[in-house]
Amino acid sequence: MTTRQNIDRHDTDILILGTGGAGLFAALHAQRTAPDKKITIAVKGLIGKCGCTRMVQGGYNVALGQGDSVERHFMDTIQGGKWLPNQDMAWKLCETAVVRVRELENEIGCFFDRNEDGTLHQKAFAGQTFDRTVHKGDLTGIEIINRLMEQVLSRPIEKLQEHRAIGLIPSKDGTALAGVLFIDMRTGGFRFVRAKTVLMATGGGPTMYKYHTPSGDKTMDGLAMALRRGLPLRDMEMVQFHPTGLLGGAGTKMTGTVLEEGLRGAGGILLNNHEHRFMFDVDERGERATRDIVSRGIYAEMRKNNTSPNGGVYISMSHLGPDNVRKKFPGMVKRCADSGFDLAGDKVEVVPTAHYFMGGVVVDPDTRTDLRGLYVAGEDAGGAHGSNRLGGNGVANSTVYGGVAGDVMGKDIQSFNALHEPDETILDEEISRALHPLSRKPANIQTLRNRLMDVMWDEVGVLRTEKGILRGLAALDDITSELSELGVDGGNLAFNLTWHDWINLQSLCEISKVIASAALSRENSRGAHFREDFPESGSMESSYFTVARQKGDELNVAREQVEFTIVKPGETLLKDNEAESMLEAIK
Amino acid sequence: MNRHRTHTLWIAFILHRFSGVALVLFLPLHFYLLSMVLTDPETVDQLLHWTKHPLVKVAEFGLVFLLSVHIFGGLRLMALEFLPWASWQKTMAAFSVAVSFLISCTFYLSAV
Amino acid sequence: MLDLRLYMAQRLTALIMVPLTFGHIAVMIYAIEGGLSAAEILSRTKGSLAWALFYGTFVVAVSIHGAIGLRVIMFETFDLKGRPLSIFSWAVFLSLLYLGARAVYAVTTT
Amino acid sequence: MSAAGEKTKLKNINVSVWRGDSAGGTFQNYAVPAQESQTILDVVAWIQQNQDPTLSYRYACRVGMCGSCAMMVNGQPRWTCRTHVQKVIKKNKLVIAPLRNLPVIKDLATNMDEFFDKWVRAEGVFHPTRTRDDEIEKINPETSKRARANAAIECINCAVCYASCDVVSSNKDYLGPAALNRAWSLVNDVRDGALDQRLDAVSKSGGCHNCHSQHGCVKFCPNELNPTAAIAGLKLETAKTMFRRRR
Ligand SMILES: Cc1cc2nc3c(=O)[nH]c(=O)nc-3n(C[C@H](O)[C@H](O)[C@H](O)COP(=O)(O)OP(=O)(O)OC[C@H]3O[C@@H](n4cnc5c(N)ncnc54)[C@H](O)[C@@H]3O)c2cc1C
Ligand code: HEM
Ligand code: SF4
Ligand code: F3S
Ligand code: FES
Repeated sequence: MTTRQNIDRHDTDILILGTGGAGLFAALHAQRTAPDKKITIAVKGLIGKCGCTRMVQGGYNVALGQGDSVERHFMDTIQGGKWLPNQDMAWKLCETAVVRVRELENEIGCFFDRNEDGTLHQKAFAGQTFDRTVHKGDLTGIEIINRLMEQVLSRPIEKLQEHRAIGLIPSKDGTALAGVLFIDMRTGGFRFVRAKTVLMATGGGPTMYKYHTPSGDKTMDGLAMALRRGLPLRDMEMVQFHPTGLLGGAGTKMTGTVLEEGLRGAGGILLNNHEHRFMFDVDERGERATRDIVSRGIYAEMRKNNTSPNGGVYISMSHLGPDNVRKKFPGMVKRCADSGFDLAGDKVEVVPTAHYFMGGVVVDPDTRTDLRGLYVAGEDAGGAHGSNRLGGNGVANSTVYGGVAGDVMGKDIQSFNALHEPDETILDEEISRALHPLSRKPANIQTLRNRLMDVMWDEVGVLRTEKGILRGLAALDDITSELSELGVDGGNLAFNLTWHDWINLQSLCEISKVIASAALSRENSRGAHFREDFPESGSMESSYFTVARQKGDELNVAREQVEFTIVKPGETLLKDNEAESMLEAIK
Repeated sequence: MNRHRTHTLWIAFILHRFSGVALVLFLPLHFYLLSMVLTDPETVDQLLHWTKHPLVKVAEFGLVFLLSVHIFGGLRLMALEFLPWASWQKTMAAFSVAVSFLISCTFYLSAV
Repeated sequence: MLDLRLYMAQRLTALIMVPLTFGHIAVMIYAIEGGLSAAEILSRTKGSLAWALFYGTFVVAVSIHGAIGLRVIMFETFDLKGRPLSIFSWAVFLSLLYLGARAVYAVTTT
Repeated sequence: MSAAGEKTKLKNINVSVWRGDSAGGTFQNYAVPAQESQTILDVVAWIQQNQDPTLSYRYACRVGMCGSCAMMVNGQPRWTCRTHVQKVIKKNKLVIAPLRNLPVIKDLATNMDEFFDKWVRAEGVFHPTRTRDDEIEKINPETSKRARANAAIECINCAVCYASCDVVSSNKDYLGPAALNRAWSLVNDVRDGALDQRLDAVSKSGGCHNCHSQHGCVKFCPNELNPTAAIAGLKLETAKTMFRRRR
């Protein structure tokens, strides 16, 4: 049996958790800012191959002039987030994206699509007033991550692959972070890595929903670790649903994966089982309404049982001409075909699917947190998007703030002279938490995970009510206590996925409770959060965001006033003569 | 055969390799035979006489076939490597085998 | 186990051999037509500098080409490497060259 | 639930899965309920979740983007998350083994380090000529160089090609199709500043000249890339430099 006496101990200067856009950028920037320091990058999967940045399809938002401006990008972000974003963070996001995209193209080597005149090609995602999304076909994330990965792999950076962070360990006196506890998944052994600065970039990921898009490795580990250390988490009720996830039945992991937004943009229609095109009953823009509205429209049909065999609705493209569809969306058509569906010629079942998590750790615009030595960037950090993230702002956010974190850690570390001794009690606690299931009788974990996903989908999903959320919270308590009685066969801990399934489920349960509690606390409807019992958005001037914090066994959700540090509701940064939307103006 | 190899162009590769080796093994023999022209002309004539035997004919046919398979296969490879990429690789592989067959048939027929 | 130099040598020798082999095959087909004897072969080639050059070039090319070819196979399939591999390659090259040269000498000198 | 769904549910697939680690292993048999929509990855996951919790494998994105899930399926290398069972099943049987040509960590999970080491060794890394303070270079997308770079770029480093190639199995130095394909993309990238370095890198003893154009890489690449053409391009380009530099 592993104990803290025989765990592997390891020291570094700068430790980075996760290799999405945030983690990889942080590594490159930290190395540039502090070339003499030892940098270690630790990740739950293989470097660059796990996480969601790689799954980005649509692209990267950046205002590159010619009629667009940082101000316009910023206003779109604030309006998209329904005035909840931390404005300083949103501003820094929009402003730095301009430099970051040049860095990606000029220094990292990303190969973005061009216009005929040789300039970057940009298109528009829903909710934008300008064609500002830079992309590489519809596989932008693969391009960004592959290029970043090459740069990181070719540098002298220590790599700990298939190392899963399970606990943030504070210093003895509790004033700073001492290091991070890992499971080396390949051997099943524990490893404690001390570091002077740690970036957490584990990428959130709302995979506690029955239908979800993120990669399988993302299970809210980072936020759960932060919660256990008592760090404040904001906007935790804000889960973004993508309206069209592929629905292939419960037996396939393809279920929940994204069918891209462009399908609806190009004229794809949504039908229920009676062949009725229902979206126009809900919104005059029909299928082209924003993500949240379409998701709610589909969800309402599902409630009325107007559903396809697997319980969703249909997307139909064939009226646009199968060959045309095949030509325009080769990737999507091939993906559907590989899993047995004919997108070009037939209807395909779809369902809303949990896509992105706006909530996260409270940080300042320099990625610093309340705990000295801990930095958070990317989807793990809350604030930049408020109640809703614009398509294309996700990868901009992770790359911008990952880079910021690398720079800031590189600078801060110059004054952090010594490594801290860890609080051994907490280290012990975290180890025994991970070992807990090995002493219980093995049973099926997936069944319980499915129950969690059903509960969250039904009670804390696209449409919410107080009653439902309370039911959800009660069910979460049951699931949590059942989990603690559920065991895992610990005969061989090397690459023991079932053990990790158990730990994943624990992280998901912990954060699900916070989502539900925050959703209960927000008694209005903003962006991704919709309360049927409070359908109004409330006044923008008195906008608040939720802050959740765990003290001992108690979870506390407070409301904090949004500070309009740059622009107030009703105002705009756009000049008087500027059109509200440049999309129409150009066309 | 391993299932990752069951495709035309892998078979073309192994045919090229096999024919190459066969040629290298045959050549010393051939050279040796020729040099006997100087040292031992009678044996040469005897041997050449022996080549009238049908079995030897078939063997010769095989050899010429391998030689031309190797040449055309080699030309195909060099075309692939040095000329602009074309998508006729499989056709070319089949073509070179066919032409080789033709040539060796001619050789065989003219020999009997 | 090819680097650029060996690769180029293999390809260049192959290109050189193409016309030579075609020529040889053509001659053979023609020769066989009339039934072949040692004397007949010799009467054609003896004393001909052209034939000496023709076959000489072929022998040099094929020795290089074949030696490199076998070298690759010995490395890939029989895991021969380092010095033994070099020795093997040279041995193949030299024996082919020796046997080939003897053959050319035999059929072209008077 | 559709009637068809009910019917197929009754059937079981015979699945043989390789179990073991770097020290060796054997195949183990499982019966997995058939579903209408079911990928090889689903089959493997079902076994781990419902029948044998000790089974190890790797995946992340589950939609063919990350290249983590490749395995040998009935003897052929495949991305398992995008391979429908119906497409590969033979006589109701599946044989699933770890990807060829890479060391096994456990069961179906391989160690991909050498694959990525070679990627870097082939100079599959961009070398900038501009900085973040410069304008983004204007590049006409229609130029032939750009088109060539583009044709080779959508690689997900899944190592399926690497597993299909017999030169990789017999020559442990050989950089392999994916790394060389990446190098070729960069050779055609006008923004890159390390052409000579890269051509040298792919001309060493494990370089592009070892490729025998077996085409397994082309046949199995799930993204329909053409590493053979890329490698042929490198061979020609390096051959040209040999004359140009007159060594
Ligand atoms: C299908 C899909 C499509 C998307 N499309 C777009 C788009 O078009 N435009 C856009 O802007 N945004 C898009 N997004 C959102 C975008 O991908 C994310 O916002 C962003 O990439 C998050 O980056 P990140 O670095 O924070 O996290 P990620 O890229 O998710 O990386 C997280 C990393 O942390 C690792 N990790 C997790 N837990 C642990 C642990 N316990 N220990 C160690 N490591 C751990 C993971 O393995 C991974 O390497 C999309 C998301 C998805 C899922
Ligand atoms: C006359 C025209 C010939 C041409 C065009 C030719 C072409 C080639 C080419 C292109 C290769 C490289 C194959 C690869 O890299 O996979 C090759 C390999 C080889 N050649 Fe030839 N060749 C010719 C004649 C010969 C002859 C006469 C011999 C016999 C001595 C021979 C023996 C070999 C061998 C043994 C190989 C190695 C096979 C391998 O690596 O798989 N070749 N040839
Ligand atoms: S070239 Fe194709 S098969 Fe090879 S790693 Fe890239 S995507 Fe996979
Ligand atoms: S399979 Fe291998 S031999 Fe060359 S053509 Fe592809 S790299
Ligand atoms: S799991 Fe990502 S490619 Fe299969």
